[in-house]
Amino acid sequence: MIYDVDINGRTRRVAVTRHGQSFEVSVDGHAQAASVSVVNGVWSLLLSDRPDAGNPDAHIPQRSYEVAVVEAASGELTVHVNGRLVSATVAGARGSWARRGHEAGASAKGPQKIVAPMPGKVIKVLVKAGDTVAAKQGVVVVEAMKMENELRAARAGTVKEVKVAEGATVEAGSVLVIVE
Amino acid sequence: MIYDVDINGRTRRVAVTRHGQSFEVSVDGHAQAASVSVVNGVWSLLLSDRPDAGNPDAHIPQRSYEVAVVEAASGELTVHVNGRLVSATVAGARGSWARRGHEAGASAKGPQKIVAPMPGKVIKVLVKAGDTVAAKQGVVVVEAMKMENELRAARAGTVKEVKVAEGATVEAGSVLVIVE
Amino acid sequence: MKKILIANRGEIAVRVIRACRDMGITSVAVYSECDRVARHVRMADEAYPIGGNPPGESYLRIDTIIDVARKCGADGVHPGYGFLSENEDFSAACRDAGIKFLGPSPEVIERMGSKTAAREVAMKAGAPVVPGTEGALAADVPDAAIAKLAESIGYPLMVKAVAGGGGKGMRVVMSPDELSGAIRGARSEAAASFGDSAIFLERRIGRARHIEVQLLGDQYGTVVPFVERECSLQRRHQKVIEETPSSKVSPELRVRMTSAAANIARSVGYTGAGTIEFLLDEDGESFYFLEMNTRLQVEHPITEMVSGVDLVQWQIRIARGEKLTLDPALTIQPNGHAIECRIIAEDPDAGFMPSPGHISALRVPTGPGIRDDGGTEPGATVPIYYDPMISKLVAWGQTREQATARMRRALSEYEVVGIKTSIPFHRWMLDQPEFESAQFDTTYLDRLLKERQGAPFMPAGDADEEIAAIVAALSTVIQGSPRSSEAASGVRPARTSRWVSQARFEGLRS
Amino acid sequence: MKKILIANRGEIAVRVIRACRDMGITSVAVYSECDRVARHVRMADEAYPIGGNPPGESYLRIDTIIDVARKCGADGVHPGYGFLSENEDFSAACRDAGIKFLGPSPEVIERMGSKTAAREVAMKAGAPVVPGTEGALAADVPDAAIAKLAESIGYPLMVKAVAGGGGKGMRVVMSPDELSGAIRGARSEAAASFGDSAIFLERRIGRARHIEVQLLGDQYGTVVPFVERECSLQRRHQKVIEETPSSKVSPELRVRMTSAAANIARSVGYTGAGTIEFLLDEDGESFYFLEMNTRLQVEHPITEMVSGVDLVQWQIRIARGEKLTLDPALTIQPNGHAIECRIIAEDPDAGFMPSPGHISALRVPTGPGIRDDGGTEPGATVPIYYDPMISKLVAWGQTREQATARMRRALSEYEVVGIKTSIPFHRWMLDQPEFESAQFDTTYLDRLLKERQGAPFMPAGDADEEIAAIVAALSTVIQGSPRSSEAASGVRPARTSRWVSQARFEGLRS
Repeated sequence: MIYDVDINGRTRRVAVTRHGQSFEVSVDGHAQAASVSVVNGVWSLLLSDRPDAGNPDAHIPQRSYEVAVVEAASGELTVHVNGRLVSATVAGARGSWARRGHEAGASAKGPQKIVAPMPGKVIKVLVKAGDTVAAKQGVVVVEAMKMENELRAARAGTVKEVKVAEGATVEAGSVLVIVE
Repeated sequence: MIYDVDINGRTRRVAVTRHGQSFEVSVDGHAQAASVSVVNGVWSLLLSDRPDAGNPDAHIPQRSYEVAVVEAASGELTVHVNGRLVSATVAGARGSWARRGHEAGASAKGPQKIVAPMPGKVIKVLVKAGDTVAAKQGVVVVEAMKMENELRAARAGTVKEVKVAEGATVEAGSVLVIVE
Repeated sequence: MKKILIANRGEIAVRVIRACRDMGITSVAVYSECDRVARHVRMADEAYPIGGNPPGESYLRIDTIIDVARKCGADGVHPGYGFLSENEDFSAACRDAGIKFLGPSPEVIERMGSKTAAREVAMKAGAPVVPGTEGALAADVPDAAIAKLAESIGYPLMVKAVAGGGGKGMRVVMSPDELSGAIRGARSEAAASFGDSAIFLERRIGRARHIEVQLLGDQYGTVVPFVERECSLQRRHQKVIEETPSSKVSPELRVRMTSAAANIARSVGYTGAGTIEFLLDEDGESFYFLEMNTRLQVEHPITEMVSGVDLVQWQIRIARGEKLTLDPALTIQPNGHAIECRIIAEDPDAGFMPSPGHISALRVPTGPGIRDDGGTEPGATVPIYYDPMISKLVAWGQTREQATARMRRALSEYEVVGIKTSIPFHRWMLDQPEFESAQFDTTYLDRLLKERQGAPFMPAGDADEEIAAIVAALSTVIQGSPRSSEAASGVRPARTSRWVSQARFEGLRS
Repeated sequence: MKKILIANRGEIAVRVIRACRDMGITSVAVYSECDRVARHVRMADEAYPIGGNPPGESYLRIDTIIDVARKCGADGVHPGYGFLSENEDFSAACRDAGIKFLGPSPEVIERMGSKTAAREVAMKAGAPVVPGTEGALAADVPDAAIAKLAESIGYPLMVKAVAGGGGKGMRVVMSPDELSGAIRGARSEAAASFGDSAIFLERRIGRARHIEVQLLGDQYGTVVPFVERECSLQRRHQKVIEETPSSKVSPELRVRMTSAAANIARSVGYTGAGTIEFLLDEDGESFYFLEMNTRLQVEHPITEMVSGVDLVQWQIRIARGEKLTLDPALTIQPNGHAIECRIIAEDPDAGFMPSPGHISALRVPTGPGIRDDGGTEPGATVPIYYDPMISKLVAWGQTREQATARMRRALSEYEVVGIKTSIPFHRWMLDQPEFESAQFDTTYLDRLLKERQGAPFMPAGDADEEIAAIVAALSTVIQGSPRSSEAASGVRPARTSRWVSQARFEGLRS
C-alpha cells in the first residue's frame, strides 16, 4: 500500500506493509518498524529504524510517541504530535482498499466573507471599502470572550464592503467585511 | 411510566413523567423534579422537591449529584452515587415503551464453585471436604497481585471437594473448592 | 457560615467549591443555560439556573442571584473574580439581604474602584504614586486646561480612564501634539466600556515591571501582606504568566513594598483578600501605586504555593469573623518559587483568537510540584460567552529553575484535543532567553510578538511531519480494513470532526 | 547522565520519567506484553519489550533488562520499588555493565537486606535494636536450643525470617508452648517465599508504632535524614495510609531518631535514597531499629511535600556524583503536614480482593494541596499480574487537620468506574476517631477490621438508594425511547458490562 500524504505543501510518499499487529512503514524511502495501540482515543506509536543487516547488534532506538488524530469532514487529518498540530491530507490510496470520503477541500476562490466567530462587539474597523489588503492583514477587531480579537483576511484582495460600524454588537456568523 | 426497582432486597416503585428536557419522578410517593445531562458518560442529576402550592416561595433545594451508571450483561445496573455503589434492577416497565433485554439474573441455586479470580499461589486452604461453611466464610487464601486474598463462600453449604493444595500455583478461573 | 453561593463559573467556582468542602460548608452553584452541565454545577451540593447565556442575563444579574441566595438559605456569597466581584452594588445588595459578601464593603469597593480616589488613598497612606493630576477630569474639562496640567507632569505621559481596567481607556502620549487625540480616544473608549468618560493624567514610567502584593485583612484591622507576584509578562495588558517571588525584588525592597501595600489596605479598613498593584521602575528601587483589585486574583494559587496559606479558606474565615493568625514575618518569606500559566482556549498562531468548542480529549498533568486548577473536563464544551480560560497550571520548585523545568514538563504532558489552546505559546515563552534571565518589563512581550509577525510558536519540524505522514497513512490503512470498519460503528461523531478513535483499533490491542 | 532506563512499571515508572524530564534526561521504559500501551510506555522517550506478563518473564529478568540498557545506550538504571529494586545481583549486573544503578552498591543491599546483618550494623552504629538473638538461626538449629534463647529474651516474642519482608515468615509467640509451631510456620513460609528458612527471635514490642526515617546519602559520606513518616496504619503488615510528621514524635525524639538513622546509613557508606524503619514503643520515647529499605519507598511523596525536596531528582544527582547540598537542620523541620492514601484496585467490601480490569472512567482530584501520582488512565486496564496500586493520592495542609480535610475532599472527588478501589475504605478510615486523634499502633487496623466482620465501609443510605432508584428508572425510560435508542449505536461495549453512556443522552443536552 502506497499513500501520498500532503503536509505543509509537500507530498510525502508513505509505503505501508502490515505484519499482524505491527507495520513496516517507509516515508520517502526512510523505512521504519511501527507498532500502534490506542487507549481512550490516543495512539501509542513506537517507531524504530530497520536493523542493520551488516551489524545486527547496532543500537536501534525504539522511540515512543503519543499521538492524537482528528479527522475533519473534508477528510483532512490533524495529527497532534510532540505538542505540535500537523495537518495532513492523504491524496489517494493506491492499494486494494478504497479510501472512503476522500475529497479535497473547497478551492480558495470567490469573495472572502470575514465573519464574527462568536458574539461580540466591534471595537475597531481597520479598513474601508476600496482598500487593498494583504493576506493575513487585520481588518476588524472584535471583543468577545473578554478578549480583543483581530480578524484577518485569509488572502490578499480589495475590500468590497464593510458591513459593520465600530461599537456594533454582532452575532456569531455575522458577515463583517467582504474582500474580493 | 411506572417501574419497580429492586435495591438491596427492597422494591421501590418509581413513577416517571417526562416534560421535554426534564422529568417528574416519584419514588414510593415522594415526588421530585429531575434534570439530567450527561458529559463523558457521567450524569449530572439535579433533584428538587415539588413546589408547595400553599407556599410557593418556600425554599426548595435543588441538589446536585454526579452519578455514573454501569449496566451488566444481566441487566443489573450499578449506580455510583455519593461515592457509594448501589446495585439496582428494574423489574419491568409498565408503560408504553418495552424494556429491552430485561431478564432476571440466574437464581442462586446449584453447587458453588469457588474459583481463582486471577493467577496466583494458594497460601492456605481453610476448609476440608465435609466441612460446613457459613455464607461469607473464607475457604481459601490465594496470593495474587502481591496481596493475600481470602476467597469466601457466597452462600452457606457443605464442602464437597477441595481441588487444590497449599503451595499450588493456579490460573485465573481454576476451580479451587466446590460447596454444595 | 454554613452555606455559600458562588456567583461565578469555571475554574474559580470549582476552586471555591473545593474550599467550601474542605471546611464542611455547603456549596451552591448558579448557572446560565449553556452551563447546565458545567463542572462547577456538577461539583456543587446545590445548583440553580439564573438565566440566559450572555452574562448580562445570568452571571451579572444581581437581582436573580440575590433571590437564589435568599431562597436557598445561603449565608455567604463568594463572587470569584470578574463578573460581579468588584461591583459595589452587589456587595451592598448582599448586605441588604443579610448575606455575608466574601469581599470588602461596598464603600471600600467603590473607593478603590475609582483610580483617582484610590490614588488619593495611597498618597494619604504614604505610598508613592505615579506623579499625575490629583482628581478626575470630567467630560467638561477643556483640552486646553488638560494640556496645562500635562506640561506640569511632563512627557511622555499616560491618559487613563478613571473607571478603567484591563488596558481599556488608556493611551500613551509621547508629545504634546498627540494629547488631544489621546484624550478623545480614551474618553470615548471609557464611556463605551464603563459609562464614564472621566480621565486623569499620569507620568509614564518606562520599562516598568508590574509587581503586585496580595494581602488579607480581617474585621479587626489586621492586614497581612504576602510575597510579591511578578506579573510583567502581559499581552495587551492581559497577564499571561505570573510568578512569585519576583527576581527583581530584593528582601529589602520586599519589606518596603509589602509595608506600603498593607498601609494602604489598613487605611481603608480593608477586609478579605485584595491585591495592590505597583509599577516597579527599571532602577529596581522606585515603585508606584497603580491600583487595587478588591477581590481574589486569578493568579492567587502561586501565592498559596510559596506561603502554604489557603487564601480562599481565609476569605471564608475572615467573613465569619475570625481573626487573622498568620505571622506577617513568615508570609513575606517565600518558600521556593511558583509559576502560573493561564491555559486559555485560544489559537496563539491565529492572533490569539478565542477557540471555544467541544473538548474531545483532555489530559491534565500531575506529579511533583504541579497543581492544575481547572474548570472543565473531557467531553465538555467551552462556551462562546465567557472568559476562555480553561485552567491555571501552576508549578512549584525550590528554585525558579526547578519550577520552570517542572512547568515545561507539565506543559508537554498537557493534552487538549478539539480546541486550540495557549499551550504552544507558553512552551515557546518559557524557552525565551528573557524569560530564563527574568529580564522583561510590561512592554516586552507585545514588542516581541510584533517583531515575530505571527510566526508559529511551535512549528512542526521535519521529524514531526514524518510522524504525521506515518500516522495519516496508518489511519487510512486501518480505516479501510474490513475488520476495523466494522468496529468503526462505535465511533462517536463529534461536532464538526470525528475521532479516529479507539474502536477502530481494538484489533490492534495486544 | 543522559539516558535512564526505568526497570519498573506503573506509577513509579511515571514518577521517575517525570523527574528525568524535569532534568532534561532521556527516559527509557521497558514493558511486558500486557503493558504495551501502559502509561509509562506512552510517556517515556523510548520503550522496549522485555517479555511475557508474569514478572519472572519480564520485570524480574536481569539479563534482558541489562541487555536493553546496554543496547539503548542508557547510562543509568532506576529500579523503582519492588521488582529488582533490592536485588544485589541487579545492582551488581549494572555495575558490571558499566551502567550506574540508582541505588546503593550490591554489598550494601546484601548487608542491609539480611535482617540479622542489618541488626548488627545498627547495633554497631549505636542505634537501639529490639532485644533478640544475635545471629541467624539456620535450619539445623534444634528447637530446644531456640527455646533456651527464647527464655532469655522473654515472652511475648516474635519469630522472624532473616530474609523476610512484608509480614511474611513472621509469627507472634505469646507463650513457650506456641514456640515450636511458630518456628515451623515461619521457617516453611520463609523457605517458600525467600528460599531461606533461617530465622531469628526478637522481643515483641506491644502496641508499637511504625515510624520510618527517609534519608539520602551521597558518594562523599554525607547523609541527610528527613522528618519521620508515620506508617502505623497497616492491614496485614501492608501500609494503607502514611503521614508526616508523626503526631507522636516530639522535636526532641525527632532529633534522636533521625540521628540514629543517619548514623546507621553513614556506617555502611550508604548512597542514594533509603529508609530506616523503627518501632516506637507506646511510651513514646523508646525506639528500636527494625530494618532498612535500600530503595525509594512508595510513600516518598509525603516527605517531598513537607520538605520541598525532590527525592528522585536527588537520586539522579547523587548517582552522577553531585554532593548533597541540603541543610540537615532544615530537612528535619516539617513544613506543614502530608498524608498519603494508596489507591488500590481492590474491593474493600469483599475482603480487599484485588479488582483488576478495564477502567471505563477515571477522574483524578486536583486543586489546592492535592497531588496524585498515578500510573493509569481512563480506558486503560489494570493487569492481573502486578501490584494493584493504581495511584497515590497525597494531601498537604498547614496542619494535620487541614491535610485531612483536603484528603477527604479529594477522595470524594475521585471517580473510578469499571473496577473497585480502596477509596471507600480510605473515606471510612479518615472518619474513625482514632485517626482523628492519631491514636493508633500497628495492630489497630487489623483489630478493628476483625471487629467489623466485613461490614461495608460506605453503606448506601436511604437517600442514596432513592437516587439509585430514580437513576435506574430514568435510564430505562431514556433507553426505551425511540429517539435515544437510535443514538445508542454509539455506545462502546465494555468487557462484561456496558456503559449507559453519553450517546443515549445527547438529546438531553441543553
